[in-house]
Amino acid sequence: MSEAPQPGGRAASAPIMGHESEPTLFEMSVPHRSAYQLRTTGVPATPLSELIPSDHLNAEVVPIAEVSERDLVAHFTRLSHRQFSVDLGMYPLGSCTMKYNPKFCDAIANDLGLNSVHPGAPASLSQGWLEIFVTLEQKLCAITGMSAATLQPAAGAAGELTGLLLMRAYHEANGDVRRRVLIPDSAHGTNPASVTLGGYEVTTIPSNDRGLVDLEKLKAALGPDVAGIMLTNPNTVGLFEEEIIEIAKAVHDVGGLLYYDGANLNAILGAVRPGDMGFDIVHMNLHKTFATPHGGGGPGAGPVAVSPRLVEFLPGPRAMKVDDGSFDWVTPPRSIGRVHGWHGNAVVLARALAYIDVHGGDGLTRVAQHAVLNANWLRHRLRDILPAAYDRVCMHECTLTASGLKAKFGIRGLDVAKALLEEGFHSPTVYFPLIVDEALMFEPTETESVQTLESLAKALERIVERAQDDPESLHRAPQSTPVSRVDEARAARQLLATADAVR
Amino acid sequence: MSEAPQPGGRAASAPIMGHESEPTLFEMSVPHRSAYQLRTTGVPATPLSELIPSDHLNAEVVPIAEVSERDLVAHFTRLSHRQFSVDLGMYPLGSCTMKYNPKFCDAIANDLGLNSVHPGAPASLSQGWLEIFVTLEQKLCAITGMSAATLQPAAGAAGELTGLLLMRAYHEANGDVRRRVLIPDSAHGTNPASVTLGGYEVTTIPSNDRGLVDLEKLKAALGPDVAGIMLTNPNTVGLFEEEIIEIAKAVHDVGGLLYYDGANLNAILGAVRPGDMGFDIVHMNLHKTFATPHGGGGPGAGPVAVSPRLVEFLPGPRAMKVDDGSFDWVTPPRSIGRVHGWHGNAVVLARALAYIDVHGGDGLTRVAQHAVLNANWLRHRLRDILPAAYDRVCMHECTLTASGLKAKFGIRGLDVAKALLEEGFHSPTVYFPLIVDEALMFEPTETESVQTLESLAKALERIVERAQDDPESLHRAPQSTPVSRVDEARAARQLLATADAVR
Amino acid sequence: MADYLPHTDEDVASMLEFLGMTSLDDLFAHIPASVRLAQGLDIDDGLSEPDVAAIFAGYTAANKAKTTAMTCFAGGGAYDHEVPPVVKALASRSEFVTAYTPYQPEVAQGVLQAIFEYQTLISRLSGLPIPNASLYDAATALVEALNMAHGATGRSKMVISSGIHPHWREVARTFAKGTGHEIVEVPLRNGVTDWSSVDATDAAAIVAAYPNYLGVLEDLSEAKALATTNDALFIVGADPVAAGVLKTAGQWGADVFVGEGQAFGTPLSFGGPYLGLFACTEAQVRRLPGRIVGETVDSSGRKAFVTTLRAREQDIRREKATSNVCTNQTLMAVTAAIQLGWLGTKGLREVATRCAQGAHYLFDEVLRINGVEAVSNQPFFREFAIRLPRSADVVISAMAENHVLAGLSAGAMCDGDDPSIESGVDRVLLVSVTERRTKDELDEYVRALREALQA
Amino acid sequence: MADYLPHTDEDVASMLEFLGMTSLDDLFAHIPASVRLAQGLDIDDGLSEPDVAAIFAGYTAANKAKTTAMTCFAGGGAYDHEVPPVVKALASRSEFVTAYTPYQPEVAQGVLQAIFEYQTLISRLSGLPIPNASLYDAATALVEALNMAHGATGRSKMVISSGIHPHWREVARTFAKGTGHEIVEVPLRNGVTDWSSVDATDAAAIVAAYPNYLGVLEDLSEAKALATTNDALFIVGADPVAAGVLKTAGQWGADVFVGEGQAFGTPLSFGGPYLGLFACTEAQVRRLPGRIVGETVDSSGRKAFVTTLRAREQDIRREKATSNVCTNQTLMAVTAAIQLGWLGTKGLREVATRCAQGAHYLFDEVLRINGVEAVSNQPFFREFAIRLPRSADVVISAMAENHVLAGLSAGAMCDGDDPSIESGVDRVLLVSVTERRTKDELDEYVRALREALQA
Ligand SMILES: Cc1ncc(COP(=O)(O)O)c(C=O)c1O
Ligand SMILES: Cc1ncc(COP(=O)(O)O)c(C=O)c1O
Repeated sequence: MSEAPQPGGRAASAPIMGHESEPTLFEMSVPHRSAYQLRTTGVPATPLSELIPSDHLNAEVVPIAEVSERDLVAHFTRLSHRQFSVDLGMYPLGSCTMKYNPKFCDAIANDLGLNSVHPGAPASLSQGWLEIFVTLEQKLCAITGMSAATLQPAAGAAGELTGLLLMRAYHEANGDVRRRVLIPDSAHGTNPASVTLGGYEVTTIPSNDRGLVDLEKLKAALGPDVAGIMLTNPNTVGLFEEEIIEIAKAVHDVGGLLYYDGANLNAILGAVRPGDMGFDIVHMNLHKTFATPHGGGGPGAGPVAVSPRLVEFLPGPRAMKVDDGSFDWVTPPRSIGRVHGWHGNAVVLARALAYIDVHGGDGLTRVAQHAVLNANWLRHRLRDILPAAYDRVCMHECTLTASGLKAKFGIRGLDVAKALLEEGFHSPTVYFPLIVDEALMFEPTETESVQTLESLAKALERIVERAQDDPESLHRAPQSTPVSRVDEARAARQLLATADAVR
Repeated sequence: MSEAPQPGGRAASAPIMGHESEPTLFEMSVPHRSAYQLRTTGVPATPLSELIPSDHLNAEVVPIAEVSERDLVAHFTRLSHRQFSVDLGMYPLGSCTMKYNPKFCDAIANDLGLNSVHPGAPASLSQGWLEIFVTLEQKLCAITGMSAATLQPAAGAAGELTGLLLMRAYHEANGDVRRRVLIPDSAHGTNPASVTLGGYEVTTIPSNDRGLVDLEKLKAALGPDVAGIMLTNPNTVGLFEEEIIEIAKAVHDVGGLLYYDGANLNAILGAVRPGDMGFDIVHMNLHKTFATPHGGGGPGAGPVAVSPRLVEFLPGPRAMKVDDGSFDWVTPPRSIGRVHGWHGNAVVLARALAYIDVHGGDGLTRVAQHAVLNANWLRHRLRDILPAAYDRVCMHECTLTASGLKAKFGIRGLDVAKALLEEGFHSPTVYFPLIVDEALMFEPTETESVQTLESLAKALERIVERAQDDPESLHRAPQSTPVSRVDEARAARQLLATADAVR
Repeated sequence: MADYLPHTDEDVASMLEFLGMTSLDDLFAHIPASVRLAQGLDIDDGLSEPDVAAIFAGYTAANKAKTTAMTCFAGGGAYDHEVPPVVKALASRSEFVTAYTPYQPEVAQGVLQAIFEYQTLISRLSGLPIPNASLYDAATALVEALNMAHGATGRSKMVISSGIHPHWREVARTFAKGTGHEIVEVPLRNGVTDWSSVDATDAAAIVAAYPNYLGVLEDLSEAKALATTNDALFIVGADPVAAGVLKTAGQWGADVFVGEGQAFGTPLSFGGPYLGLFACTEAQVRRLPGRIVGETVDSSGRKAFVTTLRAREQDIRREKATSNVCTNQTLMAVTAAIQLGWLGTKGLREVATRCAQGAHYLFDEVLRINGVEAVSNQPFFREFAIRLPRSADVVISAMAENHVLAGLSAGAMCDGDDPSIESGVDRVLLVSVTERRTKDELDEYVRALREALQA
Repeated sequence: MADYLPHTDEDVASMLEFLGMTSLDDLFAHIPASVRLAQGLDIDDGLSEPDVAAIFAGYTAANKAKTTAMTCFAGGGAYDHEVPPVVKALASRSEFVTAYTPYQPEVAQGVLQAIFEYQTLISRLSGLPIPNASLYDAATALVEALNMAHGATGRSKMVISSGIHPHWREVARTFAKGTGHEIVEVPLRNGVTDWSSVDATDAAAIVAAYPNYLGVLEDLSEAKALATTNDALFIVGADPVAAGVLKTAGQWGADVFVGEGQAFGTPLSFGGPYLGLFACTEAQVRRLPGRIVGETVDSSGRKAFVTTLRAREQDIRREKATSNVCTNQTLMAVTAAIQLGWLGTKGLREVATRCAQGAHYLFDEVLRINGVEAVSNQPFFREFAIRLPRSADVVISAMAENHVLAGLSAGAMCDGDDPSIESGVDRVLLVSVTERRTKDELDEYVRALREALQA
């Protein structure tokens, strides 16, 4: 049925009808066609040439795309039909906490009383926003066991770097120069990358055979030049660092600080708080734990909460309740300065507060309990076909391994992941963490029902049967998707990053 | 990959992933699961048994469905991926005017300032709504050349019946009893059905070989017992009744009235007005001409506009501007009474007004011009593979015939329609009007680009090639859709209208 | 110039050339010149969307009764229920909104299955096995039911309790002019239908309301008996929310159920689009008005849904069709399925219960105000009628000053006297309470009413 | 108790049983008791959605500056542009909103193609061939550009015009503490960067703004020359809307373009989520921060899109990655592609032109008020700075009484003195005009300003 992409296009590109590629906006474009409508302003339409010197004006017209509103709608609606999403089905992507995001929070985000406020409006004219910030900060501190927080970081990685700069400011304030930050080998890539940008060197701590930080090796790596350690607990394998108290003591003993990577916070809400474990700095991924939909890659928010000794260094300005009971912007005395152009991803912050308010302390505790219950149920349900890398009680996610399938049938974790797409489920996280061979990391989250988990398990059983009966078909999977396996090597070999790149 | 429907379900039911059936809400239901959240009211929670006598209380619990919000969202999102729509692609369904509906009109419809008003609120508290009604009525009259209108009918058919009751009231007021209403054999089914409900007998007027009302046969059918005639012009074949003036005169000469079925109004906006053609009563399908999305079958709105002599009979109450400049409800002196429980499909009416305001008189005229241009371009483009039933200039739609394909390859219009689904286009209207053999009625509407029309033409060319090379494949079409041809006979043989029907 | 037309001038020129024409007018050349519109439409030129939005801002500002500005106690078949963001989000999916009637089931399973689920829910709430895919609204659904009764009995006498909403009865009278049905309206005494006062011989239908429009819960046994003895169809117009806790139409012995489905996810919308609910017994299936979706299989045996029993419908049966309905209210039916899915078994019961609790609390409170009396001493569900010492219209206007929409004036609804109300119709106020009303709002109502009566 | 958890008590019990456990606590038993949270979270119990909505209604009421209540003349990288319903409807499609980063391209072609289209548009607007898939915001995009310059040159001296938004400069200073970069801020004279005042030897980057944050259009040739002679990277922070009519960063010779993309379909949102724009030359592609989508084919040769050059990124390169960014602002990038598709070639020019026309009209009018003077006599685009006879903060508060958000106070933005403003920073007001402002609104601004200055 295929033919050259047509300007105007056809729904054949939507999977409901077939599997053709959708033309790009530019292929659909026709000179002089337009969709925009602007209000009548009555402002004198003085020619630009009379307002701006010609040496600033662009001699050429920058081509955008020229499509009708109808074609614009058809194009993006068809593209949306070529996209999997949480709203379509289970998305058990480990470490990403792809829970269902309440539509109620969307309604909050779309409220003009919030999202039509200019960020430069004085505090007196944006009291509602400042109160949201102050309230959220207080609740995030209650959840993490910290005493204050900055809401500016736009994502987890931004939070990490902010945290490392706080670490640096703290040590420098003590006239104390330190060189290294410790990171377990199971850590997420943003951790080491942030360490470098924070001006520190990475020392990698190996995991032990239980998938946890090797305490002895950790102690061996410690010294007066260690600024701190970055950990996530539960760690990226989904296991709780049971020796956390010893780890904290050891790091603190050499004057180092503990940084908590909050990507896995969903596992411990109401059960244990980073502050109580001895952490000094905590970032949270609001887009994971507190239900901001991931938007195909963002936006998120990565607030950073700290223990008392770090509060004075927090980025500024911070929204605070002042004496007269109103809210105002205050910059901490020894602030490291702004880490965002304005106040952070404000609307994401408002969503998170709404989510926290609906759940309350009791609901958040249930969130963690059910998330952990689901992960363990799935781990146990799958034990015979996809064993866990470390077979014991896990937290909110379980890291399974396809190494057996690889050995027996030459089926790799990637093949299982792709075949799962045909079964109507998104793939788990594959090949992460790096310490597990053929890792398949499943994070069901608390919003999936046991019936859906059972359905996932059945799908995996069918895939394992295929591994025995017809391994070839798995290497070819997926076939029922809008496109089959894509040629990643070719994409990297000849970069075509725009429609204008020479082909 | 198929398995018994799972409560919880899987995205495999969404065409993006495959072609499995989606479980019903009831198959997904699990006892005690719930999604609803209600506000805290503080109202005393007196047991129902103390408020309402037990003989009124239902001893049994009526089962609805018990699903989580997450499963509710996944279910209906997956269902939406099993549904074609205008927003996905071209929908050239003749007689239905499936044009693109501006999202701006959705925004109007969703405005709480309009849709949160109770219909029983006094006029003094709903002046905005009354002004919308008065303004819309005036503009619809300007478009149709009539002097007043009722906005109550909820759809075209309701408008037809309302119009016939007006016809009846008019004749009765003249102490004049009439029995018959004339209808061309090409008329839409709602016309004769409405005539019966209006208490009249149908006399069918055959079309001539030009696809138009046979004037001589019409005259022969006329008599003093004829209450009137129902016509749509252009007619359902998409052709303009060129002898309309003679027809009008002949009907008026016997004291009959002319009813205009406005389903095809899109063709003549700004070009010719029913009033100027001699029509006395006009219904409009706002959901066709004035861009209310069809909602999978409704809602619509079918206002009825009339000439001066019928105004006093219009349904009441009508919104009117009164002396003090405010708006109030007024019931015409000899009103036939209400035809809707409240004021009609108010929000649909507001959409239509917004659509008319954006286009204006100039824009509406272009709408008709481009709709007619598109239909003629398509007719001409396809002439070699699917000839027009009547090969001359058509209006907003063209009726083609697959009789040639049937004769040569045994391919029926239905086969072509189904194959078109695989090509990413919705089917045209098939087997209507009844007077054309193997009718394929295409109405492109003005919002489709010529590139999309060309793309449709290419798809039809491919289908005609298949008719020659592999006719069997066409009888099996469509295959790439969520389901293939459905067994309609079986559905009718054993009616399963609910999930509870015994299977 | 603002519009949504894709064609550029170049497109138009080349398309005309393809047709061998030189101007767009050529396309209309075959229309008799004498009827052509010479000077164009007498409507202003188009405005841009933001300009039109500004005009509409004026309309919305003038709608003082919007619930964002007033607390709503008006009912009468239109209720201010909670519609959560999740229901709005799902019901506004453009695949549901911009699809046509599911004529091609292969690409319409989404709408078809949603309707099938809706039908199942309406069947359960009505207690009757054969639902349809929706009608315009409750009033027109009643008319279809009367037509069904005529078809079933061959008779034309329709005996209707005046407990049926006055507007529905008026609509029935309007359409009776075409069908020639005789509409007999049975008076209420103390808010209850006085069936003894009518002669039901040769009746095609006995029509009762549950609850009736004054809110009263009548015992329908007598009406059912009347239907049985005269072998007329028993038609019950019921509040579908009541079905969450009260007896269903089917349990009362109804042959046909009609009702207003607005309560299930559709905003007040100034009266439309709403949702006409309809369900009947197996015996009447061939006379069912409008569309019905049935389950079947596709050519490869997969479960599939399709509109069925099409032979009843206007496009096939033409003048002999069971009804003329074509476009219905599918989107509202889909919305109802979503809203009911959100409420679930427990939520619907909870909503119904809270409506009753709020209404009874308010009823007790307002009766404490002197001069205010109950129109009926009979049991009620979510709505009640009170007689005031002064005109209901005046009281409504006065209470509006306090941002309370006090209810509906019976006088305005019936315009003038009506067999449903023995006397002083203009002083009768219909008050309705939903699950959204807080105790503070109810207490404020009482305060505002007191004030309005003192003034 | 309100939440979104599906499990019933029965589910939980049977799942625990399957695990051989008796309580949910057993799942946490391996956590050292000494750190377990004994008494639960110190946060109130959950409320229902409508209850929380009521709390938020209080917040929105307290936001006096919302554009629904005030006319917005504030800019500084955040603009009140038209966002039509069609863009909102498409950008809120749940497939775009609830998808994760496109790690599985076979089921992520929707987001991938939308990003590819976004990248194409940013490349055209920047005049540079290599865009990325978005960064957090303009300020952090600038930091990534500085890091790229360090990588490209091995040097650490960053020479930045103080025409760059004060917040962006502050963010650059913050992150420089980690990277050890030396930030040299070049003062403005009469609103124009005084490049002659700095020593740019050993500079890794020369950073210029176009227009600068005071609205002034500087001739960037001198900055470009400075970059060339010191073979530093030339980084231009530009207003992407300006690119609709003015020279692009590429045309000025930039190696890197950074900018704020909020103007393309994202509401003011109190500052976030916004959209960090980034594009560079081919020479820098291996140092590109963040994700980039490339076109390729699938196993059956169909066109397909995929994230590529992954070897630069943190998950693979870890401590040697070009950046630590992972989650970015994809949804805003998709929104920008939709908004730009709606504007089209002509619409973007029209918006840019109208902004300039409105700004120049208002500029001329306010200068008529005595005591009001221009901070610079140089050409400007859509925004300008004026010096008032009294405190800008006071004037902003006064004009707010007339529902006008007068602009941004330079004093507040820079908090205190800044090399961008020679004197009286606290009396400097930055005023911005978009295509949404009508002449009446501009005239009302002038009236309100006069009043504020008289008072
Ligand atoms: C363990 C871990 N740490 C850090 C991050 C980075 O967070 P973000 O993507 O919000 O920058 C992630 C995100 O995937 C993560 O899983
Ligand atoms: C020619 C014609 N007349 C009447 C109607 C009936 O209009 P409605 O479906 O709005 O009742 C239609 C709708 O398809 C039609 O095409």
